[in-house]
Amino acid sequence: MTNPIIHMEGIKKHFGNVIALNGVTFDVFPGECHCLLGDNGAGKSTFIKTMSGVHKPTAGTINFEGKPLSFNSPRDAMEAGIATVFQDLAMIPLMSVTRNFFMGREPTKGRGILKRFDIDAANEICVEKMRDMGINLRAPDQAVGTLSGGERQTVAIARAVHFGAKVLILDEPTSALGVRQTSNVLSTIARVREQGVGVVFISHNVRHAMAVGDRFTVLNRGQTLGTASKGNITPAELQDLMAGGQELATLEGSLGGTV
Amino acid sequence: MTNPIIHMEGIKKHFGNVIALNGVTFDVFPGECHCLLGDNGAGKSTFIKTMSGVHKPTAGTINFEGKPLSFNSPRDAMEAGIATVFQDLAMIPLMSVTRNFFMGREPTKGRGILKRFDIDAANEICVEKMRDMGINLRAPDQAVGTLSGGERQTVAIARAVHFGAKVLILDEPTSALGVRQTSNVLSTIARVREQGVGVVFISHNVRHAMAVGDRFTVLNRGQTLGTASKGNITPAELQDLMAGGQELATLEGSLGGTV
Amino acid sequence: MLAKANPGIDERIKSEPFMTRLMKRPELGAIGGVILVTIFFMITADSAMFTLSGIMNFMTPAAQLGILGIAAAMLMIGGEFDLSIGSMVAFAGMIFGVFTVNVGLPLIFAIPLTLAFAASIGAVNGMIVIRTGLPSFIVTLASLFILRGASLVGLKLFTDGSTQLRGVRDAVENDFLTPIFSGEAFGFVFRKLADIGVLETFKSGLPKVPGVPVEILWFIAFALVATYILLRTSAGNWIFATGGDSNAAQNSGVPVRRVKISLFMVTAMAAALVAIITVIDAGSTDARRGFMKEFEAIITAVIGGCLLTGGYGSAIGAFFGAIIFGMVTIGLTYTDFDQDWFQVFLGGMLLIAVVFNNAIRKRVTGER
Amino acid sequence: MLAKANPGIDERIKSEPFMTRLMKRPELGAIGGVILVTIFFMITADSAMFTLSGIMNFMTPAAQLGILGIAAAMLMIGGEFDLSIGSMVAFAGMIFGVFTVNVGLPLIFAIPLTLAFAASIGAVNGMIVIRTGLPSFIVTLASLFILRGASLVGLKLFTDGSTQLRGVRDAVENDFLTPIFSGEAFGFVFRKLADIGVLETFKSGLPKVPGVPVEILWFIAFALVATYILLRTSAGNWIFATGGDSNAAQNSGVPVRRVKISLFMVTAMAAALVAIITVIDAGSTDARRGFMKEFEAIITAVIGGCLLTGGYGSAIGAFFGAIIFGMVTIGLTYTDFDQDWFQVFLGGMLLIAVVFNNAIRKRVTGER
Amino acid sequence: QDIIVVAHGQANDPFWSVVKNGVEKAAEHTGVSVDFRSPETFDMVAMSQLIDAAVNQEPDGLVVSIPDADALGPSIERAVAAGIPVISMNSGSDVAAELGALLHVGQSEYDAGVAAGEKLAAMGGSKGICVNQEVGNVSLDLRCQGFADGFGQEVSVIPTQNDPTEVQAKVRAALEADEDVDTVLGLGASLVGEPAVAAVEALGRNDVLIASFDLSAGFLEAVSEGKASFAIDQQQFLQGYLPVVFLAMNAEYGLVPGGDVPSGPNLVTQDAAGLVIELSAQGIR
Ligand SMILES: Nc1ncnc2c1ncn2[C@@H]1O[C@H](COP(=O)(O)OP(=O)(O)OP(=O)(O)O)[C@@H](O)[C@H]1O
Ligand SMILES: Nc1ncnc2c1ncn2[C@@H]1O[C@H](COP(=O)(O)OP(=O)(O)OP(=O)(O)O)[C@@H](O)[C@H]1O
Ligand SMILES: [Mg+2]
Ligand SMILES: [Mg+2]
Repeated sequence: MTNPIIHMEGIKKHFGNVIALNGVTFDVFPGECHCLLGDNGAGKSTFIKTMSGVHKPTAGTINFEGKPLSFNSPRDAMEAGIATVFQDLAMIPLMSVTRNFFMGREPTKGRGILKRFDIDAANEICVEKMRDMGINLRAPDQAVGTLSGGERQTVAIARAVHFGAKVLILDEPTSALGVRQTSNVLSTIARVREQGVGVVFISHNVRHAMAVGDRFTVLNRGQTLGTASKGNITPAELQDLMAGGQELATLEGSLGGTV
Repeated sequence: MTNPIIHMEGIKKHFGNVIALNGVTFDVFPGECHCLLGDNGAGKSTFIKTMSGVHKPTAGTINFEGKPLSFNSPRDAMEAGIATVFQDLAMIPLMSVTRNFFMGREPTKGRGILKRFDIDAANEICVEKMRDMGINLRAPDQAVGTLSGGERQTVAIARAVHFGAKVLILDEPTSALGVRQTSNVLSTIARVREQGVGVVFISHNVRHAMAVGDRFTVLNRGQTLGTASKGNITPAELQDLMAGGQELATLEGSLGGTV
Repeated sequence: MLAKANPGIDERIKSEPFMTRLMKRPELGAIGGVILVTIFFMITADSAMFTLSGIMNFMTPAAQLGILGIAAAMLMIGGEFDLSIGSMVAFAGMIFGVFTVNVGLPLIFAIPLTLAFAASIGAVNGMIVIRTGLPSFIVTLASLFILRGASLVGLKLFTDGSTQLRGVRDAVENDFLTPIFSGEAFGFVFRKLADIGVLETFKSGLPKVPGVPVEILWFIAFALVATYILLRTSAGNWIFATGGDSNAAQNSGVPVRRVKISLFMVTAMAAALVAIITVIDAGSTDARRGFMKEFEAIITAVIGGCLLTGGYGSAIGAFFGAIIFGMVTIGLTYTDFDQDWFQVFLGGMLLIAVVFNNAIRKRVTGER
Repeated sequence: MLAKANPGIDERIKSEPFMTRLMKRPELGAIGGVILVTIFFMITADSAMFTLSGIMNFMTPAAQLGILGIAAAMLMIGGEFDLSIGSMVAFAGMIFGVFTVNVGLPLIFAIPLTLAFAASIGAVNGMIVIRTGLPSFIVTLASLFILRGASLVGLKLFTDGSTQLRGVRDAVENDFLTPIFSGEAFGFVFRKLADIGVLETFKSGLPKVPGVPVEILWFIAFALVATYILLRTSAGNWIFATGGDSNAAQNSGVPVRRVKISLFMVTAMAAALVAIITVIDAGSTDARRGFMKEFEAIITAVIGGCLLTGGYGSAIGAFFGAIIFGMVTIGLTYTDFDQDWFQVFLGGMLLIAVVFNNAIRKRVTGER
Repeated sequence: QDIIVVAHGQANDPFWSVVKNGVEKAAEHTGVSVDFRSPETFDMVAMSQLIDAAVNQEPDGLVVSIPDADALGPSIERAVAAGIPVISMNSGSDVAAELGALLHVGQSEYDAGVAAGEKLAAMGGSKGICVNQEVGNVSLDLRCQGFADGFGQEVSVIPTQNDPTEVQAKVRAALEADEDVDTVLGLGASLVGEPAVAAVEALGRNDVLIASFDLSAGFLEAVSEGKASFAIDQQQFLQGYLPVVFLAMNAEYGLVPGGDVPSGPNLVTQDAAGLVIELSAQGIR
């Protein structure tokens, strides 16, 4: 295997007196999909936020392409080629779909003081990328705030895929998606992975994780429970780990093996 | 069968020039779980918002316990015994978990001008109900804005279950939940249904729907595709309907039958 | 049951000293500013400032401002502004003057009527905000102008052309309610203390400080009641919810409209209370009363930690905010600084006090 | 490719008349108010108001206010306030007066220096807001006091004790840049038109309107540039994003700090521009220049449809907002209403104009 | 006939409301129609625009106050150029003729300040404060300057806002901070004079001289009771009344007085105060 794109070692993160991460080690190689799994509140979102420059870790080191690096802002991380779909999506409800899509990285035309936002091109790209994900936008200038939950999530994913040059981080990207959109997203992950992009995929759905993941790291209460490669672990084992080893409530109807 | 608690007939809803619902008919009986399924943007959230008094339908009638009724505000609907988990959760990030839990329906002690919010009792109930759902709160006075996505969703569900007297509406309640929490929510649905509460359950997960649903109504582009009872439909058929009859992207890895 | 509510120790929580926990409360942040400002004036100002009489002297305007500021803070927590507070002071003062002087009503009728009048105007403000969906900023701005203009027109009407209405003190002098709304309270205590030599006296033997100005008591009482309402009642929960996200609050069953209208009414009544107190004290009212007070009230609330976007803040914060503001405005007169620099100092001190509050709060709560 | 961007007809969209689509734009809502106010004054005011010279007369204050209002609108869209705009007008005026009169610099140096000075103060405001995380309301409030005080102190210093600095007109009279910043433009056109009898003249034969006051041209130019920036450039997108949710914007890679600081600088420079124009026009400056202008600028932006919470609004809206405000304040003097009622009318007209804007917008966009 | 008055003080300012009452009385007496206008705050730029607006209406006469000749000059000259007769009042006596005004009715603020200062010095004042409720308003600044010059002893300016409670607290603070201060001059009777009297009373000092510009019934009562020394009256009713009458005469018969009319200063002391109270309460003095 080549060297990891990102290697994070012993990451700790405290919020005031709350300990959200207590020493997590994690890496992503190019062309692999590394799944980050764990119970609610395990610290997954906090962890990927330190990876994408939103939080500064309280302790621990980050190596990006072999060099120690500390991102001062998400913009730095983005410029290094890391694109993220945050769990809260990081969208501005009052702005149009296109403007959200290109927020921070607008395509321009003209030059000098006439350099301007190329709205037409942007609209076109945006509609197209959304259609690729299975959403037919009524109009690219619709405000994001009036989109349905799944439509909104799709915008965030399409945006990240469009800009994710080296690493693509997806925090529960399929949570609000319909079946069609979900399968599109999963196949998109498979596609970008083949192009050599490293993917970090967070999910609570064991089936989704097993479908696209190459390695699986499970967090529990701010700490790593361990990492397993595909084939070394069964869905049922993985599910047990994700639930923190605790018993699942039994259902009179049958949920089959995996939730 | 008894009479439906809510019967909605020919509901239309327009936003300016956007047609979100174009004549939807739907009912819920006491003690049943009626699943509302459909693609992203199909109009599910819009529909249940007209049911819970947030939107006024552009056209159509609502019968509640046999009488035509029109809710002027969500408070009216709540007082009639309808509790809702909205897709956006309707939480105030800056307020504590307990205050969010009881927002609008605070337990009080004392009387006259000394009637006051009984914080201690509220904290206790809140921590307990959250634990029932599988979340151990650090402290009930933590701000909801600092909770993880799944923790936050659990607050909304626990709240609705606590106050849902006759009808419980859940708009994608398990989208951000871990496996343990999900199975708790599903078993909770099964439990309240047995107590005679009518449940409206929206999900994109066919397995979850099949596990607790008694009837399934599928929406597509603002219209009803039809209603089926449990046993009359296979998961694969249901999934096809939910995707709007369109092809699913194929994955090189295997997603098995159902996403 | 109790064991359940305190589910033992969670390894994911660091223990936290008591002081830290205390300082996290938004209402206590503003105390830092008060202490800082006090130290500053201890060093620079004439010692007269911190004698009993000096303290009463800067607390009186602080109290009047604070009553408005606490109301403004509650309204801001509820997500709205009221720019008509200052004009309302003038308008309610005019109404009150007319009731007492021109109509000759006793206070027992004049005061409730004035408050009711003010409350109804507040309700109209609130109703317009809710009906039209316009920002309260612009709606109450219109009220600012309208009430200010109406005070002028009204005063001229009721005084045959003057902008000052006089004779209120004479009209209410013997009313049994007057001592509650004007002058000093606890006078007998202070006389007693002066007799036994604890308090400084004039040559006549009367104490230099005849008592606690009633507005200070109103101020403290209002701060306590407002804090109680905000933190300990359902109404308080609704106010925070409404300001935090009125849509989410509405969807969770909070009667958002009722909350907002009530808050506008409370704000208007607070303005009317200040009007009543100052009009009885001064014995007169004029068309310029309360000028710019809406602005100062909002400043007070913001110094006290309220967010302009709503949903966050405290009444106790506004309480200390008013004291900071009062101390800085009056305090500089006690110093030797060239008074031309007054506004520079006022701005500088405000900034330092607020930055200091904030720094303390950040230090103790950790980064966000 | 084009077919893809317009994916044919969607059965879930009703067709929408062109007018409706037009009216949905926030910038066009404010036009409704302008039309309403115009009709009102057509009926009630002296016919002189809508002669050419009458229009120039109310457009001049509208333009000065509008330059501030557009800057304030941009800043509000970016999620911040600047309460020091008015004081900045006084302070920049003082600086400019000192440069031209005391130092004797020609405008080619004095103007850039004044603008740079203002911009650096704006940058300091922005930096404090970002560093401390305090609301800009309180930070710029401190600047309001500090700059206002500094203007007073500075004026006294540079004029040996007066609060008025005079002689600017004499100092810049012959400067080649003066016509760009003061007086009327296109004078020759107007003289021509007067000669051929198209324009009314005074008895002396000079046209009643000697040209278009330059501030009106600056106003229009600034509105166009601001609109272009907001709607057609990356910077504009960043401004909306920053104001809409600065956290989300930051996480999406928008350089939020840079955007905010730039906006504070633009606002300060707009205030300096107004200061330069009015100081050259008036020939003097004093310590009360620009008093309350921060307030009026925010009003202008809000009338024009900006949200106080940020992320929504337009420069063209503020443009019309300024015209509404200018028309109402000056227009009332053309009517027969008693001056005592002025404020009542001002408030009433503002409310009606804004309610009307809003009603139109709601009608055409359907309920939210 | 139409006459327009443009003043720099607002209609709700007690001082200017008396001017406005004078204007209205004159309108009533002469039968002309008069409009009184003023900017929202002390704002020279806005005021010059109001004058321009008035000129556009081509009235038969224009009355203006001129607190800043530089800023208002061009607008006034434009009025004169348009053939509108202009009379200035209140402030601007030194520049009125230059700008083309027919005459000036008023008092020099500076001279009034000097008169007050001299009188207070003569009454035994040794260290004074000048309480200014609107710092930066040039005419008020001039009053303080005149006071300082006429008083001849140390004078410091206390800036305050428009709130009687605050003024009272500040006067009290100034007196407490420096026991040597024995003279208080207020620049407005109801806003500063009355609270100053209350502050001195609360301190129990009877050696403090209090005087104030302009009149208010409350302050006059204090003067007549001996709690305050005097009020400086510039009889501003006349500043509103006379120019309107003059312009009406001018429009009808072409009659106009040959020179400036001084309307003050007139010091109202203890013996005169009682007589003035009623008139003051009616907004005439
Ligand atoms: N700003 C903050 N202040 C205090 N506590 C925080 C903050 N952010 C997160 N936490 C806490 O840290 C823990 C980890 O949160 P995080 O969002 O990383 O969980 P997660 O693994 O993403 O969970 P989920 O699957 O529910 O999204 C949670 O218990 C949360 O309450
Ligand atoms: N306020 C609004 N204004 C305009 N269009 C709206 C508004 N609210 C919803 N819509 C549109 O109506 C359609 C239905 O939205 P809705 O939220 O009901 O979908 P949904 O079925 O809940 O989808 P999801 O599964 O993604 O949550 C969407 O296409 C959305 O864009
Ligand atoms: Mg998460
Ligand atoms: Mg939905």
